[in-house]
Amino acid sequence: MSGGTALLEVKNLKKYYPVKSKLSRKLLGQVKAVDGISFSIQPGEVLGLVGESGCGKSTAGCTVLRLENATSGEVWFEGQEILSMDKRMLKDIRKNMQMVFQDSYSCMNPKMTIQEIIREPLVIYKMPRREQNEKIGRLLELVGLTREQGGRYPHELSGGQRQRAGIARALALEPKLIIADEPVSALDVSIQAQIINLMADLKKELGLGYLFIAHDLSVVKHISDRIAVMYLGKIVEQCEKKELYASPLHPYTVSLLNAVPIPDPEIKKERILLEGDLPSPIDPPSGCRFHPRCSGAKECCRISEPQLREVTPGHFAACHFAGGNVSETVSEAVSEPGEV
Amino acid sequence: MKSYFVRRLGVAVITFFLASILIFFIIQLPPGDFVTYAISQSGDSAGSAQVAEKMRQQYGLDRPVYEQYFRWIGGVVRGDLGYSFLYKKPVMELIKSEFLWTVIITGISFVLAWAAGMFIGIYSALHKYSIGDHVFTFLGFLGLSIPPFFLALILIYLLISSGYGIAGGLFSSQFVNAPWSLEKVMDLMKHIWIPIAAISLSNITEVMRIMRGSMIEVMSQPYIMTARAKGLKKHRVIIRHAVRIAMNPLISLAGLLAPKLISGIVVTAVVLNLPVMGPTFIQALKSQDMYLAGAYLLLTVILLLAGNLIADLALGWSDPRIRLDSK
Amino acid sequence: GCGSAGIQVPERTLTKAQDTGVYKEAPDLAAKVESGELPPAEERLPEEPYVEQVESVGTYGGTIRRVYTGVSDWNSLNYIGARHELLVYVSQEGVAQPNLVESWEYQGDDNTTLVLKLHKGIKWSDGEPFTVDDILYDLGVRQSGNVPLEQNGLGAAVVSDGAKKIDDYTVELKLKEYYPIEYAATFEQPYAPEHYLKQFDPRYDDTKTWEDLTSAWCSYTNGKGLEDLPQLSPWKVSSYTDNGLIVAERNPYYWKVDQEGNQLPYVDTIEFKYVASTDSIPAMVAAGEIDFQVRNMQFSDYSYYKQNEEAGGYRALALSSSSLGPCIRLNYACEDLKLRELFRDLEFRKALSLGIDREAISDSLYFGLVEGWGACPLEVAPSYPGEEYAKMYTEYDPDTANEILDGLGLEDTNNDGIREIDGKPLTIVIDTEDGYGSGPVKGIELVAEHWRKLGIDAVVNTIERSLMLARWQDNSYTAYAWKLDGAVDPVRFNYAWADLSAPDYLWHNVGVPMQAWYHSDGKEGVEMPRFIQDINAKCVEALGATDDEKRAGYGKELSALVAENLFVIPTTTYMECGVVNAKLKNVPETWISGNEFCGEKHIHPWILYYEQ
Amino acid sequence: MDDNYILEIKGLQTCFYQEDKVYYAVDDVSFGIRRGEILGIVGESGCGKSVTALSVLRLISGKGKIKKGAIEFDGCDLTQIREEEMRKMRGRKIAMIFQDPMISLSPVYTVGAQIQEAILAHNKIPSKEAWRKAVEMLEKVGIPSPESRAKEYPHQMSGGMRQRVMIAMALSMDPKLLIADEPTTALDVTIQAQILDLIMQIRKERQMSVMLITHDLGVIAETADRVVVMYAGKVVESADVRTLFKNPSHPYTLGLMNALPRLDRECERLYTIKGTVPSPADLPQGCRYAGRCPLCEERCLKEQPELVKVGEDHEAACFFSKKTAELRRKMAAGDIRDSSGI
Amino acid sequence: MWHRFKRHKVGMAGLIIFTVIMVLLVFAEFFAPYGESQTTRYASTPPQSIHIRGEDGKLHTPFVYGLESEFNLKTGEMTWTEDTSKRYPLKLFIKGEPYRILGMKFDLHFIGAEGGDFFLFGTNSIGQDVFSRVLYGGRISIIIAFITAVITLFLGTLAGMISGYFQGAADMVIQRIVELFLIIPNVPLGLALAAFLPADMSPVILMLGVALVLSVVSWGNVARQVRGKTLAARESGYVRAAVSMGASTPRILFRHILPSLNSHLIVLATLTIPQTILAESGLSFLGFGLRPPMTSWGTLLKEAQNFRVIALYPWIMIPGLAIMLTVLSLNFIGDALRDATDPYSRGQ
Ligand SMILES: Nc1ncnc2c1ncn2[C@@H]1O[C@H](COP(=O)(O)OP(=O)(O)OP(=O)(O)O)[C@@H](O)[C@H]1O
Ligand SMILES: Nc1ncnc2c1ncn2[C@@H]1O[C@H](COP(=O)(O)OP(=O)(O)OP(=O)(O)O)[C@@H](O)[C@H]1O
Ligand SMILES: [Mg+2]
Ligand SMILES: [Mg+2]
Ligand code: NI
Repeated sequence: MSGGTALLEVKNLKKYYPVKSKLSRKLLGQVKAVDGISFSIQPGEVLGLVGESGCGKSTAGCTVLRLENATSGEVWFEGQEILSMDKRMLKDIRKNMQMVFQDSYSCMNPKMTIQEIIREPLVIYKMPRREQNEKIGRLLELVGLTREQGGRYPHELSGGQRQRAGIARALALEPKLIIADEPVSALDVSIQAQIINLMADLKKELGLGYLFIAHDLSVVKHISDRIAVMYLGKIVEQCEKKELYASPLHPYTVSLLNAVPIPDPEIKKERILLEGDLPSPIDPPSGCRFHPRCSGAKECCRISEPQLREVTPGHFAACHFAGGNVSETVSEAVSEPGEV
Repeated sequence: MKSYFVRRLGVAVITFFLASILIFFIIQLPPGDFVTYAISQSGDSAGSAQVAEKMRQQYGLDRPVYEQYFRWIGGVVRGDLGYSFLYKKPVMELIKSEFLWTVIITGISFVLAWAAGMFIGIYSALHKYSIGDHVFTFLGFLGLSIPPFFLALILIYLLISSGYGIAGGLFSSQFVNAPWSLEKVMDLMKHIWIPIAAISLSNITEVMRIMRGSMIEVMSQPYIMTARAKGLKKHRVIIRHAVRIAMNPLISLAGLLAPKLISGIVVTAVVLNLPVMGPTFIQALKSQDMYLAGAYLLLTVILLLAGNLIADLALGWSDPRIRLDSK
Repeated sequence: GCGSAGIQVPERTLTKAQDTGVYKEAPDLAAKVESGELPPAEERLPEEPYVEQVESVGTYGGTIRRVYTGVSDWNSLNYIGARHELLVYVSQEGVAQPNLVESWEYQGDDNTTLVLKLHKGIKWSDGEPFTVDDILYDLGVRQSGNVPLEQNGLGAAVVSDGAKKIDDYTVELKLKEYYPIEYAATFEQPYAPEHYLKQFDPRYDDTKTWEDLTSAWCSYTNGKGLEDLPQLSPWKVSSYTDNGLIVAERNPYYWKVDQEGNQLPYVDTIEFKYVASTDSIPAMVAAGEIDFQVRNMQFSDYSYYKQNEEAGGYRALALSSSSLGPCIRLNYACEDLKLRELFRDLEFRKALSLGIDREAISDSLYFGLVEGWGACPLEVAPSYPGEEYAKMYTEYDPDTANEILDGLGLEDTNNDGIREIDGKPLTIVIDTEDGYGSGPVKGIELVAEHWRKLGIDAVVNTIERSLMLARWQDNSYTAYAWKLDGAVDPVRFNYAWADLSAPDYLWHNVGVPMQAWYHSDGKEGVEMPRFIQDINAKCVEALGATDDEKRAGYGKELSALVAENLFVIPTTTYMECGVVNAKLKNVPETWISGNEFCGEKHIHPWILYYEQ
Repeated sequence: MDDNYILEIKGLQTCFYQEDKVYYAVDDVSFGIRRGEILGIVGESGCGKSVTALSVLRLISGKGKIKKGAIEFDGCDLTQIREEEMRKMRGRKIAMIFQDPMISLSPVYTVGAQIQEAILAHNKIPSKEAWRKAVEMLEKVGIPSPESRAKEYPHQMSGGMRQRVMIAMALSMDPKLLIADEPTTALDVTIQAQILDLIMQIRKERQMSVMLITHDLGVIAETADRVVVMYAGKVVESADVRTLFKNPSHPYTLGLMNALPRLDRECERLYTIKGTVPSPADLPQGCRYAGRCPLCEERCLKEQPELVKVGEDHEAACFFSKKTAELRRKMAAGDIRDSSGI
Repeated sequence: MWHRFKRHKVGMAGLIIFTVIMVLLVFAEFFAPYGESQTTRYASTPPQSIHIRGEDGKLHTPFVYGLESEFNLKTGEMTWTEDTSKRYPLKLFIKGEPYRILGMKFDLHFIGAEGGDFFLFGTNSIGQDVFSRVLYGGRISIIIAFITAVITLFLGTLAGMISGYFQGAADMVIQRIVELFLIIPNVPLGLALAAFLPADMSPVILMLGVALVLSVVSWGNVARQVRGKTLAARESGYVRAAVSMGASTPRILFRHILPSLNSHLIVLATLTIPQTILAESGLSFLGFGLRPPMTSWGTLLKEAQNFRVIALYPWIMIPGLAIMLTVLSLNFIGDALRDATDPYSRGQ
């Protein structure tokens, strides 16, 4: 990975939540929500971050923005380390790094109109009033909202419109990086398409970098340049988009790809269902964290934890069997969707 | 759970001591002391300063304030609430039976008020904006602007003018000192409903309003729909699923109710002549009978702290999310 | 009889029995005699019991139900006769009459030796004889200072160790100065059951402490100890609960009989029900739960009582009081020197008095039943100085009042409706209590309102009585309102009408600084205004007079001085109200009520009986 | 009535009253579910899918009301029977899984107790036995160590598990018809796959009919036998699942299908349907889709198209259903990026 | 917001009633026929009836008759008879008792009986006009209630928000302080203050003092509730969003968290006001509080709280009705305000 020129560089980021029993305040353990992840985003690049619910994607996003205090690690934004920065400087950084939140509804103050919500960052960074109005007008237009809609309250908009407003807010300060936390997961397909298109357009027009978080690989596919797959607090695979869809190396990626329903009744594919739920991040499985759910797990998987390694150039995976010795079942499964 | 309890108890103990200092300080604030009171009461030809000095010595009122405090709190810790100057007997002995009656009367009143309040609240929520709902809301706010003792007074007036012939109190005088018997119980019944009615009537409003709001909120929750979709009987849906959860805000309110057990009845008790702690407390304050007043206030504090603790525990019991929420 | 405002006051004097016949007694006592629990009546009664001349001879039985307002309301017991028996009585004219003390005699040039002779054969309620030892014991303990007992009255007047027991019924007391015997006719009880108290006395039993003795004696409170403490009164407390019911039962040894030889009292028991506030009394009256009560009743309820007489089965009483309605007492030693000077100016006091619309007070609060009255004794009193004093400065004349105030240079310079003194608003804060000492607060509010019309910023400060005392003690008050006791015998109530009390006697008229001045012969404190000095001087003279005639003469002069100098700013006469069960007999139509005559005791409750 | 159908909805109209306005959330909807069939209902958010489902169970709350129409279930009209009978129907005959598993379970009872309660509401069996059955059901829906899990509260479970509890609860009463209202919308793809698999499996085991509501055509394609497409309170198309995907006859269906990002196909931009669903409070006079439709013509703005047969077991409510096929071809060629393109 | 408020019918009714009450109270001097504590010679008269038909059977402009009282010694009844020989016509804008506003003297009153007395609500035991006192007393009560509500809500909200937002040590300290304030017993506090404060304090200071004392004992409760709400709001998405944009803490507290509290605060305010009005009477009962000539609804109601009033002079209880009317209208306004500020109810 390249050094100083990266827009965002995350090194070995960890975020543990202490778990205390509410009544006794006794430390029960730690949720290792993010357990040592590293990635980087170049200017104008989109990194898709996918993974099951609860694997730590949002936490990673928040920690990068210092909305949560990281347990350890480094986050470099344009050559400046964020995590150790003092509050005043942080404000300047935040101007360049904005977030679109997972739940567009709850992240907007229900008592403010859309315009006021978009105005908020402009006020914080003390833009003159007149310019504010102008800017809001432009932003609304940019994300495809009318002035009239701007005067409404969040609950008076549809989910898609709200999500657009959220994007407008994030764009208000002309940031260089947007962290989009599952911006479409809760939306209808039709609206989902609008948002993805919008974000792709903005990327092209404004040269934004994105960290695009999602749990659905089919969604990420349309916008990302590179994709990182997370499982239980760790990145298990990371590579160029095409590469990932063509030849996923980690069995988890494979099952993730497999789980996406294909809107064509003619294709009746054999499902490899993941058994069970995501294990508890308080007490992650030993060895490879995926091994209890992995159909190709071997003895070694239970004992030693695979490191993220560059299996083929630019393609990183954390599986003992990635690369040369991928197990049979896995490769079979991979070939399925490719046939169509 | 256990350690939480111990911790809370620890904090409560510290609060208790701080409160005791505060209480002692406030009781001591008015100029003069019990002796001043005793003298002011002894008619127009009063005792001499010499007697006053003697009395102060006897009661330890001539000591520095902090010393008086430590003597008092030391006693309290050992379970001795001190000595009432006015009644010339240990405070403990004095308030025992009054405390019992206080708790009985207000306890019953609160139970009734809460039962009625909850019932009306549930009714109002289920029949939102119906005539019944409006009527109850209106009456509720009326209740809010009439203090309970005024209600008691009006009640007594109505009773007397209709010839009921009971002017308050808990017993007719022939039964006051009589041993318990069926007649005495009957006599008690004839009297006790009056304060209970007055106190409960004026306590219904709050419960009713909270219950209504809470019920309306809960009734629109999806799990109520789930319960109905299961084919449960209507009353079962309402009671087991809706009320059970809607009661939650009332539980914290109930925590604050404990001190009200004593304080909620003070003025009503004066008007209705009840053998409860309130009037004694007022009397103790006025006469600067500080240990008696202090004991009363300490009791209130203990009830407040205990009430809050129990309410928190009850909240944990009633809503399992609170118990194990790791956030 | 004598009367004031057309009110009949009955005379009740005691005469000794002429012949000792066979006594009759209450059935319950008779039963006890039968069973041997009690000795027969002849043995219980003195050889020559007092005979009470009753209007109608009664029958035994029944209960008188009353209320009391808590432990500090011990006079409630006293006033009905469930505690304390007086050494002597005073008549309506303030003349002493024998009771426990059969006769008395002053000896020596300055009348400082008092020989008391007790009525022979009186027994305590436990059957022990009452002797002079009981008096000596009381005085001894009282003066030892070991037990916090009031040091006033006879107890304070006697020189310690100056008492000489002549025989069981005769004692010779050495007095510090002349002390008229009738002063002992109020609340105090300068005797105690020695035979009983000895067992708590550390001097007799070294396992006991003075605290034990105090609590058994319970001089300040009528606590549980009263159940055991022997009494000489017609009824004796038999069961006591704090803030509950107090029951007093007939004293089997009570030493008075009616003209037919029936041992008194007629009524079996007295019950006192505790009320936390006097506000609950009207309901109880209407419900017929009170049989006889004057104490603790508010006159403002009179109309209500009267209208409900029939329903409640009682008779409502409107009684003239032996006190005058609340008077405003200005602080002549006020810390604010300007005000002090002003208060000491008779003209100013005149303006204040003329500015009160007394008729409005009477109409509003007393249904017109009281009249404007100067700082002057009642007509019935021997020391009544005459109509001109009774009516002095009591007409409502705001014009003259304003003129006087203008004349004093008290002008409303900033046109805010309030006169200024030295640039500051002329403010008089009147301390009152919402109880019985100040009379109805509404009355004071009326006075204040009337004064405000004169441009005086009068503020009514209603506070607890003990706070009033505290403010009085550190001289931070401006004025306070208090009823004027002793409108029948001002000399006896000289603490209110004059001020001779030492500064260590608390709660008296003119305040600590002037008392200190008076008693230090001008070395300390604040000088008394001339007119108070005159009043005091006159009072000293009156006190020295042993002859009734002379004393009345001095009393008149004293009263005249008080009235013309407006020692206090007077308002009206005063009324009390009460209720009495319609079936209770031997209750006079009306009488003069009040502390001076020990309240209800004045009509001798022990002769009341229920009509069968 | 066709005995093949377990449920037939005929001309259902459900309306809501707001202040003085009335609006129809479901407006003249008719369709049927055959025995043992999985019927998919698709449509954008707010188009009346849930209201239709709730109407079947007569659980419309608040100011809503079934205005017209018949709902025939196993030979009896659910709109006509008494509430008590309806209550007995619920759960026992028709069970429902709600949209949001996170909040559809009571937070204060253990999941076991909630299932047990459902069983006891319809069976007179000892509560011990009901508990045993509840545990059994949990096991059946694939919850590991069901004995101990049954004693847990909903908040102690993950979303997927809660949804499985909901299913277990619904199945515990052994209903003939299961209404699953967006059972997977709130879940992530891997768990979605699990749940759908579970439903299919159970359907097979018990010969149960399922009404599967979703807005995700992918889900429909993988699970449903037949599909009803709803738009703004109306059925716009209904067909066999294969027919529908092969030959969609309503432009809305087509739009939905195209808007879906697909793993198996490459495209630069996703197709979008412009605009949003009209608010049920002010619906257009003509075809409700007219404002967003690429085929919209004069007639569409004035007249409401009826649902007409366009093929074997295939109905659509569009005047230009023929043209749709043409449109589809154009789209597949990638000429059209969104619905405003024509 | 206003146009949404307007649509709330009951709320509008409440607002109108409240405005009328406020106007009456603010210009009490003008609307009241008598002075604040002015006494007349007519004690305990019942409300006077207004006539339009005279003894002569003819119609007149509204008028009242003079009153004559008589105390019947036999029955104990005070009877008031109308002296029908004289009619006193009711006039608007009539000269009467002079009063001062800002140092200037006026004597114009809204209504009065020409040449006679007019007691709309009767008089009290010392002959003060109940109607006038309701107006004067209401003004003071409302001022005290509003000051108290403002202080209570301000302190409580601030402390609660800080406590809930910062948590940790600040929370611990503030919560313990709050607990102590909750424990402060107001009865002995009132007694102590009664003793300490100078008796001739100026009315304004006294009023402020009363308000302060009432606030001191009630802000803790508000702080508690606000803290709870803040704890929840703090975790909400929009606060997070604001943080991510670099909003300052005060901005977050006042721009985001505060508005989310306002419907709750409105409820608290509507509850605080009646409670304060009644609590004030409790204080004056202890000797700390307003003294005549000042009066308040609390003290007026206190006067009414005895047996003889209920039995014989029920019109003395009218201040209670005034309290009720105000409280109800305020509550309706509060409801409407809550609906109007609640964006969810927009357009419904
Ligand atoms: N404040 C917190 N305290 C304790 N644990 C937390 C906290 N926030 C998140 N977690 C835990 O951290 C883990 C990761 O959560 P996170 O929200 O990052 O997941 P996610 O990948 O974004 O999932 P989703 O797709 O559902 O949004 C979860 O197990 C979650 O329970
Ligand atoms: N209780 C209700 N009161 C008023 N309107 C309602 C109510 N329930 C639903 N609606 C309205 O009815 C319409 C249809 O709602 P419905 O819940 O059926 O949509 P849906 O198709 O299930 O959407 P989603 O995919 O979001 O669940 C919506 O406009 C909704 O606002
Ligand atoms: Mg997330
Ligand atoms: Mg739905
Ligand atoms: Ni005489």
